[in-house]
Amino acid sequence: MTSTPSIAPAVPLDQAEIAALRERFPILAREMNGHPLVYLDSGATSQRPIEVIDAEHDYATHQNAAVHRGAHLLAAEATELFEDTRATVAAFIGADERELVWTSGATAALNLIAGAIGNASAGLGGAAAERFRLGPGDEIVVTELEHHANLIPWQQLAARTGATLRHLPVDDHGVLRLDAVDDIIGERTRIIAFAHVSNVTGAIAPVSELVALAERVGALTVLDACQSVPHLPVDVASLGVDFLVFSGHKMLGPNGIGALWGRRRLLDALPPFLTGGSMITTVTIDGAEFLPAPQRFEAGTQPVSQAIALASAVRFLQAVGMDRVHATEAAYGQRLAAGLAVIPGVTLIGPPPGTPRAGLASFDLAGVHAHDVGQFFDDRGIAVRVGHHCAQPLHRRLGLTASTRASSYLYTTEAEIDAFLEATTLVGPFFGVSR
Amino acid sequence: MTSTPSIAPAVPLDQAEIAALRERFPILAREMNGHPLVYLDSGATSQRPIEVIDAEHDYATHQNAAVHRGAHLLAAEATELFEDTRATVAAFIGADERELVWTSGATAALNLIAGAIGNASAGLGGAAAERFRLGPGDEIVVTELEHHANLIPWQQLAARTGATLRHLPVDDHGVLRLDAVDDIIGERTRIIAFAHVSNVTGAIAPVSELVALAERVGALTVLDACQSVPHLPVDVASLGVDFLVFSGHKMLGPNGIGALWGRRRLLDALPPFLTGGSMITTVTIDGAEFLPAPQRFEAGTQPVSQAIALASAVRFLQAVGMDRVHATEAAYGQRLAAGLAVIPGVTLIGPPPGTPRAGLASFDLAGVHAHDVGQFFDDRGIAVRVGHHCAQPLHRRLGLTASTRASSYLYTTEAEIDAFLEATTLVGPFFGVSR
Amino acid sequence: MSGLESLYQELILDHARQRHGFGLRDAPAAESHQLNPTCGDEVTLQLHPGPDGRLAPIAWEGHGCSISQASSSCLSDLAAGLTPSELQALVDEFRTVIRSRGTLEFDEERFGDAAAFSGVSRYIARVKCAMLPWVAAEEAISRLP
Amino acid sequence: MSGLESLYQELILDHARQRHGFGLRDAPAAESHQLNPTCGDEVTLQLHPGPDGRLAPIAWEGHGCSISQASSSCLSDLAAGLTPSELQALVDEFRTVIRSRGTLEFDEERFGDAAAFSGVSRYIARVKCAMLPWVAAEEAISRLP
Ligand SMILES: Cc1ncc(COP(=O)(O)O)c(C=O)c1O
Ligand SMILES: Cc1ncc(COP(=O)(O)O)c(C=O)c1O
Ligand code: FES
Ligand code: FES
Repeated sequence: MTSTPSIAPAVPLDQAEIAALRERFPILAREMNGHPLVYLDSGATSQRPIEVIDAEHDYATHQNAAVHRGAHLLAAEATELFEDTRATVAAFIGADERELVWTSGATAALNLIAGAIGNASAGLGGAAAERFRLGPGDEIVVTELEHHANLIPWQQLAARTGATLRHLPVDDHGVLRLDAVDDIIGERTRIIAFAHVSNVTGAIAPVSELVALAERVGALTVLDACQSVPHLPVDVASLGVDFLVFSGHKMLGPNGIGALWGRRRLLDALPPFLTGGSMITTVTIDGAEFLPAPQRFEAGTQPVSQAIALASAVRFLQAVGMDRVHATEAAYGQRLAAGLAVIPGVTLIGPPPGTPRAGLASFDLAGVHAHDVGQFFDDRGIAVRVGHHCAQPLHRRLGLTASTRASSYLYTTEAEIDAFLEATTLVGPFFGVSR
Repeated sequence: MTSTPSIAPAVPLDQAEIAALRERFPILAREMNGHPLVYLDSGATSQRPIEVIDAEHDYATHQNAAVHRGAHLLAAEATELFEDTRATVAAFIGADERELVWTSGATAALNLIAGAIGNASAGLGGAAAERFRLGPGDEIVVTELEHHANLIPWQQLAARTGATLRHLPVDDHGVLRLDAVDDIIGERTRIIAFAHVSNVTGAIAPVSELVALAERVGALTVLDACQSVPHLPVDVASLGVDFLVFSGHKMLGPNGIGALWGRRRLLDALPPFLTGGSMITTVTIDGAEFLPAPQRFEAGTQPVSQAIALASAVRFLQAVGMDRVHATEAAYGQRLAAGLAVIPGVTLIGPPPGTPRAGLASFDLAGVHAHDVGQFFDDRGIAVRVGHHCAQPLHRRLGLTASTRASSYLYTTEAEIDAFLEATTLVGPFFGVSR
Repeated sequence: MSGLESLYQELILDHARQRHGFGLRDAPAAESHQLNPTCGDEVTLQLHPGPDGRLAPIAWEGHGCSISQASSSCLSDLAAGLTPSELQALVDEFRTVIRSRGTLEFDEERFGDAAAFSGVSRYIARVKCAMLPWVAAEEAISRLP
Repeated sequence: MSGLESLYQELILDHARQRHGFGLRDAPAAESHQLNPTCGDEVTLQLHPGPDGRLAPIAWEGHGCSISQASSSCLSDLAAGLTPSELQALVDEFRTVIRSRGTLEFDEERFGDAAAFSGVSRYIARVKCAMLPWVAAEEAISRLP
């Protein structure tokens, strides 16, 4: 089901290797409420190794300057560092560096695509942009499990252009129903936007099937890779999608940076979204001409120190090996799913134990509200996420307003997974839910 | 002419105080090309004191967590820190914290305003947003000296809505011509967008005159305060504008953060620009309802560590005192202007010596291209900016493609200004420009 | 008392299970609906007239965590027999204490079972939960004819 | 030789002042216009036929820094008497050396005055200046009938 290129089974990290890795993450040594911190909220934001933290610190201390516009050496050095980061991060996803656009995060990247298509639909971008024009009769397809970041921008695009938003439904467990696909995806479909890995269910999307369908009908594909690029080997060439987005802060990097990858001929044809300095060739008071991608989409002062830190995060991940990261977390995902499924009152969301899932699991506990569940965990130093995880439509479909999610990363230990599972068995009794 | 509240003349920092301040900026101790670095490029990006650098480092090392959605203590702590930064930065510009929206920078903030008005014009935002609707016959007014960030977004808005973009011209020195105002601003004017301080000429805009005109015709005012908030005391209440933007990296803060300030009743009526997580109340697959400002405009994971660092930068500036920062730089501006004006072949851009200007000056040197000028300075360790400074229309108006700019900040010394002036006298002879 | 037990006092868990005043009634004097945007939980709350120009127990419906449910339940009891302006005064006091970050305690005489919420004020993330019905009550009061 | 003097060799400053080949002519065999987006400087460059299927000196106009002006001027001289494919080979070599970050030097036999550009390759920010007319020449070659 996964469309990642790693076929040979990689060896998961062993617990001694993980213990050594953890030394690089100072925050993991913290105590919370008198217990050692058990950080199972990496799906929301990951922690940063000292290498990444120091990369940003060193830049600010010794090299900070405005890039791309400088004649002075400080600026030339900063520009070079900055452009090297683009090559590093592009290579990490198998991309050409001219196809990687910096954004402030995945949300900004998805808004960029939807907004630029909106601009094209409003007649901006000239003849080259014609191919992106949407109007009444055209359809945009998402799935029922999308994060709001990959849903509301498309709702807004539909509202602006008169296009119709449709969705692939999920079943009672929150798993995508591919049987419905032929009713939804057809000649009118112009865009299919979906998450590579769901941040709630942990399911891995059938990328190749959806890409094949999109190709058949000539639709563009947009992959929300927020939960895959940090955790699996991702290679844009073999995925076959047209656009892909991810965020730095979920992959050991800092806040304030993310990226859009897009096929070059598409990026060069797309009108810009944000406009301003450093993305133009000629500006008169009445109009402007724009640079090719990626600069065309990078208006204004860029997140330079963040890019430098993100490149450092990428090198950290590469040193560990993404196939091993994935193997480790896949095992945690199974351990979580299997462990949760047998706890009285717990309903596991997403793929059942034994089916592939990423290293995270969400659940509902009958009779206890998710925020009370989360509070119980917090008291024991276990940091999990509770709420709708920015996926209200999915929760509504499952008859929930909120759920509890544990999400792992390469620094998570088996003992932490087990501590979480043990605590889960105690929540119902504490709140007096009889069983 | 300046519309800042400080009337009582503040005492400039003396050189001993500046020497002490410089200790806090590690990068200023660097050598460039065998000379001590003379950093006169703060108008492009400022350097950061160790307090600011460490604030971000400490957050990443000990407190990093996703804000606003956490039941766990780490997230609660991070959320509290994050919300405190909003209060700090809002207070710095005399604003209510509910009126301060985080963005990734000033460019993003200007795009937010223009984009949200574009959305309102496309019918989004319901009845409340009607007041922002633009269409053919409506006019947007900018000035001829705007930075591209405060020009192209308005060009794009005009193109999308059919409104007309007009501009207030400058004279042969690049100074705004207020005599033309009555022909340009009138009943059709809906928006007036202008820079508080020009990043090329250093001139301070006649804010109160333009605000009065806008009020007379019922137009909204948008102030690009990128070069004022870092350098002068700014108080939104006394300025009287409707929206104001600035960037963190120009005010001792990090990359990747900036802010939009807007009047609350306007922000609450404006439809969102970027959409996604953390800015909604209810989302169904077909539509979404949005939180009030500021959250409505803050989609996705926010630049938390950057906000924390920016708040630290603000405290640094407050400890020095913005009136003293301004007094110091105003003196430098005069010294630069007076010094440049007497160098053979030099044409000073902007207000003549003796008239108010910020602590920066740009010039043209007859017969030597600005990039060659910059290279000459660089060889002596002097970092200045050369080029069009993202203000092509202004340069075209002055018959230039590029100019050279020296810009100061609170850590600049008089000796540095003088080293720059001395070097300027040597450029012409080096390039064999006879005089 | 551990942190968790100071937050989830027995009284609170009891009220969360046995929700006093749960169920809306016809013809309220005023009503308010409030949503907690951080979690998506909601409450609809009604003021009904009781004897002597005083209020009947509050009627409400909604879903949410045990803190918000218990808070609604306690509030329903407390409102009974108060005048609207007395209730408003109680809302103001409740807000002051619950936002005090553990520096203030509820007066048991005045707040009865709701005094058990003292422990909540140290949990900043849960203050909104406890406040939810009180904000609704405040809005409903402002809507009274 | 100081850094600055290795960049701005006398030969370069001479060519920048006395620009060989400056001024466009009628009926070029091919033409190209290039813009350096970082500075806004431009060059328009023409290939004109010379004797024996070889090229005449390049004609060009434009504005820019002394590096770009001198580079255009030297290129104009160098092109004279070459076949288009010989010129293309020279473009490729120029690019390799100028992008070498100071690790390669120009062969004086082949590059004549343009060998003075060796110093530029250490100034990454100025490589684009030196390349500007060469990129234009490359495009013009590709447009030859
Ligand atoms: C699947 C998915 N998409 C999009 C996002 C939004 O990412 P960000 O908030 O970093 O912009 C997230 C994370 O919150 C996510 O998990
Ligand atoms: C006057 C002015 N406006 C806007 C900007 C754009 O700011 P940023 O690049 O930080 O978004 C700048 C700085 O480059 C500026 O000087
Ligand atoms: S978590 Fe929703 S009201 Fe408490
Ligand atoms: S600076 Fe423009 S070509 Fe050299």
